[in-house]
Amino acid sequence: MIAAIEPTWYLVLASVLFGIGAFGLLVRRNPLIMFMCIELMLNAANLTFVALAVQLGDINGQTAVFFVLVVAAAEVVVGLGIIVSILRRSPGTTADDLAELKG
Amino acid sequence: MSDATFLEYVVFFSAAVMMLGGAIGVVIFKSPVHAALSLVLTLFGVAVQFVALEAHFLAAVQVIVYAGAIVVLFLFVIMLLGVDESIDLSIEPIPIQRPLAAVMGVGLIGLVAAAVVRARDALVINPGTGLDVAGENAGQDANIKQLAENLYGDHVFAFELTSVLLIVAVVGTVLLTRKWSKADDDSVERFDS
Amino acid sequence: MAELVWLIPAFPLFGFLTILVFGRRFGDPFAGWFATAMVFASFIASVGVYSDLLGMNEEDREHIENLYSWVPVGNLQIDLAFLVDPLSITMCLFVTGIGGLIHLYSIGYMHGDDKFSKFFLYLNLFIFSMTLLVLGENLLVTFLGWEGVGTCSYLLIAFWQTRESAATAGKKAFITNRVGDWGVMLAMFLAFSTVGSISYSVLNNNAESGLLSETTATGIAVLLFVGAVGKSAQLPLYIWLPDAMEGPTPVSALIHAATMVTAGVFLMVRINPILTVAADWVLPMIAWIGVITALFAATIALAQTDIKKVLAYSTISQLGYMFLAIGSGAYIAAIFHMVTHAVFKALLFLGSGSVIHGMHDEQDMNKMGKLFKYMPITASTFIVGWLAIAGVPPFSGFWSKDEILLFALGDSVALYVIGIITALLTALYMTRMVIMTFFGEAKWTSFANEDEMPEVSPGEEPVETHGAHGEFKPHESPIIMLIPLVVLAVGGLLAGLIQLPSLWGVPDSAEHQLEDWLHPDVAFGEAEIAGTWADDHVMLLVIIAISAALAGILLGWLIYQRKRVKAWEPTLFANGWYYNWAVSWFMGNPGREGFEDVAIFDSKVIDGAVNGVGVAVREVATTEKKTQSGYLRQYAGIIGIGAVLLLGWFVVVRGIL
Amino acid sequence: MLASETGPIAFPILTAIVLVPIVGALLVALMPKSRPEYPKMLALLSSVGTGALTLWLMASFETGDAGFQFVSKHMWIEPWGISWHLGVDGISLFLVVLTGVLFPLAIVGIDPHHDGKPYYAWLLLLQAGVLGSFLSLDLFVFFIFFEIVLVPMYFLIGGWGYENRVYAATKFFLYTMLGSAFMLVGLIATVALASKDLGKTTFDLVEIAEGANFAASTGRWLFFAFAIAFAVKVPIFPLHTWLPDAHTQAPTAGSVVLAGVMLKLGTYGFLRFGLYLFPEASYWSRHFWLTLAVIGIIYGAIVATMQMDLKRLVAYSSVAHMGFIVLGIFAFTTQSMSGSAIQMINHGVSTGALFLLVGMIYDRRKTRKISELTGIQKVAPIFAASFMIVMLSSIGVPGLNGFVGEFLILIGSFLTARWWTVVATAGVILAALYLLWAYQRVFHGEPDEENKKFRELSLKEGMVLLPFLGVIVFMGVYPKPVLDRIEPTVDALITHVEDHTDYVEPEPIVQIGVVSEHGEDDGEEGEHDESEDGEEVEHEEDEGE
Repeated sequence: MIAAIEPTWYLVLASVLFGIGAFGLLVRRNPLIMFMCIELMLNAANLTFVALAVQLGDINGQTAVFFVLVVAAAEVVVGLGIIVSILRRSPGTTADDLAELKG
Repeated sequence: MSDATFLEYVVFFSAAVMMLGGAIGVVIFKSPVHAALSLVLTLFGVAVQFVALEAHFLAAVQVIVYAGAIVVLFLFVIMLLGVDESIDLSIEPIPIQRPLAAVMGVGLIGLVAAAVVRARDALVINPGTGLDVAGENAGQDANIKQLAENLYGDHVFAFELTSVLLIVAVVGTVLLTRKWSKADDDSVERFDS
Repeated sequence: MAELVWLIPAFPLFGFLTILVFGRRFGDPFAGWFATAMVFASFIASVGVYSDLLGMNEEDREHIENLYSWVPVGNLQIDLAFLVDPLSITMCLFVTGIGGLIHLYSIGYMHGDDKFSKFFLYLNLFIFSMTLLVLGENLLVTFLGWEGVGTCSYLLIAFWQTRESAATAGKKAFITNRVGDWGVMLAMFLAFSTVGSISYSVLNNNAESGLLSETTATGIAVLLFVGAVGKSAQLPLYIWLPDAMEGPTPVSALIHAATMVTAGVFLMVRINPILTVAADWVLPMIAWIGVITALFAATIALAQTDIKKVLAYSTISQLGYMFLAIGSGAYIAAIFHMVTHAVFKALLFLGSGSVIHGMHDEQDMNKMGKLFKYMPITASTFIVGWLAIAGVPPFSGFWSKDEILLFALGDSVALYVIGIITALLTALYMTRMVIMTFFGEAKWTSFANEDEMPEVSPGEEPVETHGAHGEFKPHESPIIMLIPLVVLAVGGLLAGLIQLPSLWGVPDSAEHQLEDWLHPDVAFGEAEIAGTWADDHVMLLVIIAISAALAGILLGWLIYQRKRVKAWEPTLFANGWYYNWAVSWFMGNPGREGFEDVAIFDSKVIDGAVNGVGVAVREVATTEKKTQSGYLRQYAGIIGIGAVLLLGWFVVVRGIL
Repeated sequence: MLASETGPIAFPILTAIVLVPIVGALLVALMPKSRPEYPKMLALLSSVGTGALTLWLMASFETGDAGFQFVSKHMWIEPWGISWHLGVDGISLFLVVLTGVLFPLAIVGIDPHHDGKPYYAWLLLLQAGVLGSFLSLDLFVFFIFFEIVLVPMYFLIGGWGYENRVYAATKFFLYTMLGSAFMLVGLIATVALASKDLGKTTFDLVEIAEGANFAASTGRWLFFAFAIAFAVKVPIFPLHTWLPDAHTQAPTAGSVVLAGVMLKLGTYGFLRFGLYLFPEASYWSRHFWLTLAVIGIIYGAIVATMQMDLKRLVAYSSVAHMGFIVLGIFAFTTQSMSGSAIQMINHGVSTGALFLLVGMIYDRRKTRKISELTGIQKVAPIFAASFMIVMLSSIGVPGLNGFVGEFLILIGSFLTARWWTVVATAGVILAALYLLWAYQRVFHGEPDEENKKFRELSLKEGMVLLPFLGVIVFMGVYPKPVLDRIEPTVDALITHVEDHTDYVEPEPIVQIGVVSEHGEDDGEEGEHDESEDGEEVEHEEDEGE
């Protein structure tokens, strides 16, 4: 018997975390911080996975979190690489400055 | 399903406060370093919730990978490029972006929360019966074993693919961030133009 | 022999093809001789068929010669077939006979032209088409010839194509004729849709046996008459014929006087049973259009100064007589006048050609005069033609015109009176022409140098060239041009013999030869004249006709030779009642503007709509493109709002989850 | 129009006809760039081969058989019932032959201004597409070929055209694509709805046409979906404005092919996929089409009169002529539809030749403006004579091919659509007006300095024009062999329409009178034929000089 706290609590908590992350993604211009906001949203998702894995008694939920972790790591690596090469070219670039990529 | 003990509530809420406080910090701190540190706070909060949910392995990985590796990576990059605090947060160049973001954030939270609360009864099925939990009829590492079996059994192919993904990511990043020689630079210039 | 009728068109076709291939090698004058030989061979074939028919009983004188199935679809079965009967053979005889003479004449007339062989190429094609026209067993074969002669007419009018006026005249002739062709085509369609055939024998038999309803007959008759009006240059479609004089003179003689323009008359005679069955306003309409055209054209001819224009209007006027005859039910008289007119009008045209030739391409009668002295043979033959057309007995024109007027009186007094007035005018303008050309004072010496003959040869080289210009004397034409003149003059004198009226002094066996010959063809439609007031007073009518002719001649003599009476030539007449001008103005101004408006409508409205759609798409895209700002955060925001709306839809509106 | 499964010969000739140009196009595309003369030879070889096959097809075609012959049917995509189904009948036979013959002439007659290799490859692919469209008896296969045609034409106009080529090519492509989009929807709907009646999904034209029974309202919607595609292709007023641009800007070979065969895809489509699939809807909407056709005849002629550009003039004359064909189709009589079928060929020959001649004028003078040309007849009489013959054929002078078709169309239409025909016949007057006026301005008169240098027809050009002139005269003088092959199919098609509607073809009753006998006098017939053939041959010799 685990998790006496109702899963609803976890889910609401995760949604709040996700909302904050999404809001941050939209308002911050520093690409690094936008990345961090994405991490927040990923964590919110992870929390739901784990909470529901317990609730539904399915280990696959936890496995999914594992994969999310791996993909997040890869994503951060590549993303930071891109950011590094952009910022090295022109320091102080914001996400809005990248609008020129639309061509 | 037994009712939650007081201690459990304490753990849940303090972890929740950690998480949300950290998250808000990420959004509002001007300095990326402060934001990264706030992120660590959130990640620890999540790890605590994992522990509370008996997902010990994931909690450990959360701390090691996220807090240990990813955030450190962020900090490396920040240090590498210098702490940039030049962006003025009070200015928003894109019109109606902030109200839009607020509406979206509130809308998401409100609607998801509403949906979750409404679906509350449907969720309470049979909690935890499918999961091996430490202490009752198994060893301390029951969760890890079960996860491992699942990972290397059902999802072994996807698991192998993640290794490929990681290698590709590493190699790609190395290529991306490499300093190009003069001749190569020309070719890059050509693509740019 | 009747089954060899295909030889009649085959000879000129062979001539056409041979000249097409070897024309340039034949050269001048052999190509002309060859073409002439082909037409005379065709004439001989016609004579052969004619004698064959003569040897048969009257009721057997009809033979259908099927060559092959031409347009067979379903129950529309059209053969390339020839109808041999007295009418078609009569036509063949005079078409090939006069055609041959004009070919012969052309050898002399066209001598030295650098398109000599091409001229005979077209002439042979014309004779081929004309024989197809008259021999056709059904409307379509006739139409084949009908369009063929129209095309040849176009080619020959525009023969000297470097002249702007010639090219325009050719085009005008073709297009005006096409208006008539519209009627002929619709007549064919109507015939097929009601009778199921466009063969003359079927149509005429139906009409004769009363199976053809009056409405249908009226429709077919009127539509074919529209075609006839175009081809035979009647009001209101006559305007092409005066312009057609831009062609070489032999062409005017052959096509625009003797043969092609009579095709409309021929067609009317060919379908006379249908005309008879048609509503009772059809024939009077034809008669009135004919007689008004006759009078109208005669007035115009009074004031023309171009020698060929006078003859052109005279042709229109005489064709009007033929339609008057048809409208009065006098089909035989129509054919009779067609034959005599073909002879004397060909004679007049060839004579005028000889004059023009002798005057070094001068056509203006104001610059002629006293030519009798210089070209006696031309002048003598021309005088025969003059007397014939003026209606002086015993020349041929008298007999045929008199016969028409007799029937016209049988029909209506008004027609007769206008006919007589026209006869008087005819005599008058022809006298004027003869005097201005051959008698009076010589007005040409002052125009003898090259500078003052401008309008005829605007190009660098003279188009009709036969030697140097400069000081010249009018001269008689070469013998090869005179032979046809003499032959035709004899014809103009004697052609009346084929249809002498029952008058005092005429032997019975010589009376009404043509009528007896053509009787099977026109028996159904021919008006009955015997017993009417007109028939009883033939002698009186003859006297009236003769006095009209003589009065005209006398008047002309007084005006132009003795100058006793002042010439009355109002500009209204000289300009053809401004009809041609009005049509040209209409076509050139409102007509052309209308066409232009349609073209502008096409490019602006219809194509504009198409391009408008393209422009609209581009406009919308340009506007919408701005939403693609490139701001990552904006995109994310829009995605987020989308997600919220979607969630809202499910949670709030649908209430599920 | 039932498919007869066995042809007189076992060799899959239709498949070969479609495949030879495709293979030719591939081989041309694979040619090395270093040998610029090879592509032309190869293209010529391939197109002559195709032409020979089509002539063989014509020779072995069985006269009097209304159904599809030489049928070749192989299942291709089983679950959807799509099969490689080819067949030829009286309506398509001569279109196939025309396509087979026109292309080699276009390849011989006109050299591209640059880049021969892709030019020939596209041309061959175009030929394959057109042939495939005419031969397909499967809706899906037909649609593929119908669409394939656009691609090479787009590149031919855009790549080898004149000053405004990109605009014209884009307009052409988008306009016809728009129509095809409707057809694709209609086609899929047809198959889906027909599968209820047939109990299986099939794209087979014959099975659907014979088996399916659409409700009137459904059938009309489907018919109009098809009809829009065909109406754009024909083109029927007011969907015609792509044509003048495409014609004017296309290279000469493109114009020849466009006018010669591609426009016929539209009218052929109406016959094969409009009337055959949806007889009820076709008959129901006939007045609509008749009216548009007549407007097109008059309107096209009027607009043609006012054109300053020779090619645009000929293009608008096509609008008028195609109007006649549509008139004939929707008059639903044996004569009018046979007339339409034969007029498709005649228009292809006449207008193809006209475009060829205009192309030659452009090559010599580098202008198509009527006002800049004058007096050409004086310097180039043979050229002018050839133009004259072709022009007279286009005007519809009897004895030449243009007349036979127009006459049959009009006489047939008069039975069922009297007043439309009366107006349409007036179009004949206008045809003379615009062509003769243009002829006068271009050929008559005294040549100026520029035009004095106009080169006379060369031997090669003469040899290319010869077949055109030969056909023009032959079809005008002796159209019977062609009509005999067309008529049974047309009859069957009308019977098909009669079966599905309350329409009864009006039969003019032949009343009493001497009905001339047919098929006799063989000896004379033969003799006359020879003389007519002779006319043709001698024409040719003259032109060749």
